[in-house]
Amino acid sequence: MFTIDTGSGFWTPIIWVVAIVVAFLLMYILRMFGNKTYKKDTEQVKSFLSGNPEYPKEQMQIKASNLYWGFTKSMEGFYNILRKMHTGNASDYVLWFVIVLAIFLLIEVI
Amino acid sequence: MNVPEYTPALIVAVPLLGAFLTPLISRINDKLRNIFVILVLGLNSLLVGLLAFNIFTKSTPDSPFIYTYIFGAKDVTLPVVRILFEVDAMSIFMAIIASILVFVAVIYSWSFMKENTGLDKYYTLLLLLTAGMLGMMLTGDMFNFFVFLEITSIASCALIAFWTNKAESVEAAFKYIVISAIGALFVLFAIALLYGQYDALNIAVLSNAIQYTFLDKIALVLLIVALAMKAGIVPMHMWLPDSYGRAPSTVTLALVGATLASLYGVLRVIFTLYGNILLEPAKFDIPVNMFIGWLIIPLAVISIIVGVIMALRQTDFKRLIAFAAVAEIGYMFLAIGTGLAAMGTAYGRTALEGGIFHIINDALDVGLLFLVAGAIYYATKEWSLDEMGGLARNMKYTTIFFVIGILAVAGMPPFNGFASKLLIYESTFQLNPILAIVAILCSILLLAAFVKVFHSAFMGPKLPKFKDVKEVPKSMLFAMGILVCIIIFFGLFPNLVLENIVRPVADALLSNAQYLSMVLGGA
Amino acid sequence: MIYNIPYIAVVCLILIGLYALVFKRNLIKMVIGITLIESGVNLFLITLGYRKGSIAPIYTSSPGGIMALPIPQALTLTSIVIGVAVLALMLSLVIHIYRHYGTLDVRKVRRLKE
Amino acid sequence: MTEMSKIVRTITAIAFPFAMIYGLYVIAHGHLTPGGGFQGGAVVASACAMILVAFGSKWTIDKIKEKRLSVFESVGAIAFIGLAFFGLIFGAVFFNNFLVGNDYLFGIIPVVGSGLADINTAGVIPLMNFAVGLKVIVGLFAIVLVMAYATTNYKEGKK
Amino acid sequence: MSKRNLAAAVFFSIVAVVFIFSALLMHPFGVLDESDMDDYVIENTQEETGANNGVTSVVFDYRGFDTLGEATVLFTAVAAVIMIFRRLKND
Repeated sequence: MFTIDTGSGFWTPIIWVVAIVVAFLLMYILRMFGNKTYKKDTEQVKSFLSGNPEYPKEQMQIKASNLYWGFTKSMEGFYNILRKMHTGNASDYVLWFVIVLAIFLLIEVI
Repeated sequence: MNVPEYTPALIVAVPLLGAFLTPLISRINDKLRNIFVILVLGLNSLLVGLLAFNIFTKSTPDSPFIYTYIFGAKDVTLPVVRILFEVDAMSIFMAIIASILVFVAVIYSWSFMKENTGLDKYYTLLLLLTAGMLGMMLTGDMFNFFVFLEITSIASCALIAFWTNKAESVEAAFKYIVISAIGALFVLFAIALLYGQYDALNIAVLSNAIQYTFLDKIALVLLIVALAMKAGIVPMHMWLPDSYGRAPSTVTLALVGATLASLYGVLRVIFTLYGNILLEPAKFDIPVNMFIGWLIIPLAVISIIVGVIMALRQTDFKRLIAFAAVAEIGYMFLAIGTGLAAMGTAYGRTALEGGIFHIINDALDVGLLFLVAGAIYYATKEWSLDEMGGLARNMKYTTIFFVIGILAVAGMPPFNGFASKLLIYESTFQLNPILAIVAILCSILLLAAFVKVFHSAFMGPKLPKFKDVKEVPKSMLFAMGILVCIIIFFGLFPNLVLENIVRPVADALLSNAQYLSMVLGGA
Repeated sequence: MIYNIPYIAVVCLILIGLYALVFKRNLIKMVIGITLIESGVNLFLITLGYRKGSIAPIYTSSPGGIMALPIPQALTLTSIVIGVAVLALMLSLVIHIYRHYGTLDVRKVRRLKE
Repeated sequence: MTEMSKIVRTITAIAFPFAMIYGLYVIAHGHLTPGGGFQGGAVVASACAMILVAFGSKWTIDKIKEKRLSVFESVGAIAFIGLAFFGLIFGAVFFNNFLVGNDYLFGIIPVVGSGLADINTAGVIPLMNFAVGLKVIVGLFAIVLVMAYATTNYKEGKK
Repeated sequence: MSKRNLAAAVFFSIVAVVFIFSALLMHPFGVLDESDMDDYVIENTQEETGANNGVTSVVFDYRGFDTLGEATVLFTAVAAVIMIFRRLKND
């Protein structure tokens, strides 16, 4: 019912469910050791940027296009190939179909 | 439990009748029309469920049960002139997926599409799209398959262009109709090639008569390439992000079903139409199944890599999910190619089971993500990820659904995506370790791409421009909740699904002689 | 070999259509290319159904003799109507594309890329 | 498109009934002579398109609204699929030709082989011809009318 | 001639050669290999369907479900065109 046998191994979700429950319990226990003197809407809530003024919210939010900047930068060449490939040109789409058709026909005929 | 023998006909005819009645009913009242459409689709899903229960209980591993229905006559006459519906476990499995997706989509549309004009045509086309998909999946006649393919293409193209005031929607619809017209016409060309040689249109008769001549090779290549293009495999995938990204979310959910219907066409062509050739490689001096399998596997690996890498740098929410969907399609094709190249071995069968299991998992997970994207658009009128932020504070349930969706689609345990991907990993590892390594790495990168979405859309400080954003209405939450419940159930009881649903489907695919004898046995 | 000239005409029609789709830049010409492919396939279906010296498969005051195959003609009828539907849809989309973009050049109708 | 000159309009008004009658004949004799619902429907629809070209789309759309046309098309489609359901009810099989062999409506089986035609044959096929004919007439005319009207009042500069 | 057109021409010619070769391999025009399905229709159209016109009997009786799909395609196209040219709220 739970365990699936994949021929060379097995997988059962129950172990993971138990592990996740234990992890949540640990998190809760650790949270109980937290500081009791924390109060809302006082000085403690403000984030301390070593004395600098706090930026407006829009600038504190990291934009999606800035995430993984290093990854995209390191794979610049590959991305250039892909960008060349993805021309939004409708006749190029048909051209790709013709190319794959030609390759398949060649391999299949020979 | 038995169903009347005309149930397969009703499954296609009921949505058609509903589609023809919808313009008349929508002249009376709009709420009545919505209720009518939901009732029609509910009745249809009930019929599909009954037929599925019937087939899955009657089919045993050594003799899969096939439901045959002849249009216009009591019994089959040889030669088979009339149109047959040949419903085996594979067909009804895909029909279940399509019914679930469209039913969820129509519940979601109640609030999501409320502000738009021309909703009567919207619901008509949605019903027609349902009828086309179900007809593609249930039919046993090649030309009838082509007709329903065209119905699906035209209806989905019109639905992609539903927001005609947006230029990108119209452009995406034009690209989609060009691609689908080309694909459908080449499918028809292949059907004509087969007809000219064997003077038959029925799948079973053709599969019985096929001798794999030169023209048969041409027809096989045409069918596989055209249907794979409509299933969105790299490098013929470019239409898919455009249309997925610019259609309304409910339409995108139905489009996932249409894409999977084309995938079903590939499976049917490979395993049933050419089954006599590809399933018994011993009859030939050259192993034909190795040829086709190793033709499919490179395309699958390329589509996994390209889909994931492109998804990492997208900033449009729905385009990102669409590229992830391309990668998921690649996983399915990888499983199919492995099962074909390793025909007859144990891990080949495991790969096929993993692929079939992954079809339904992918449909549910990607559909849930598209619905979440639609919910965010409904709340903020925003597609671009750069503009979003801090939405988790306002939309709690949507955030929870999104987390479940990304964990499932990236194959994180204990959700359903992992169970099917594990089968694919282990079987491909036995065929060639590099394939499995690539698959696992791309699965990790997929999770990274969705973590980016999660951070930029839901995390971060509460933006002032979104301070009056509220949670989406109840009906949309209910529609998403249905998918989440199925996902969690599949994740917690993977073996139940594998034993009772996936294994019969694999048996039905792999036992071709049984298929022919069950279909043509009556005559 | 001389008897295969109809099939060669069919293949030429399909290839002309593909040529128009791949090399032409006007959207209307691409639509024409799709229509050419479709008419080529229809011609193929019709040519498959012909027998030497056969008459139309209609018994009403027929002179008698062998008849051409009826099923390819029925399939061609279906395929023609489907072609009309696809053509109408494509042309209406082209009208909308011209309204939004102000051009019919396929290289300029590419706001969706990457 | 705007309306054309008076000569064209007069000729069209004269020629329209003949084209319509011919199309209806092709529909009605679909099971005996070459033709059928689709072909005859195309003929009648082209006659209506001739009217549209001659008199202009504004005049035509004042006479006929496309909403009414779509309702008529739904009626034709429902009639067609309803005949299929009647086959399920009376003949126990979907799309069964349940009228063949009876002796009151379209039920006569003709003499086998070449011979003269009898209009009162072929079961449900003439009825299906009529249903499909209505559907094709209204559908094609609706497509032409809507596209013509939409291209008429197209404001330049609306990007 | 740009690089794209050059590659396009190459693959296009490959497809063209294979298609023409397959056209040469077809059975000769007018001489059929098999025709038992159509012969069945030609023989039985008058007894089974009562129609003198073989094509109509195939369209509406033997393959009536295809015709339903065909009518559905036309219905879909009409609904699509009317929906695409519908009047939007903003204008």
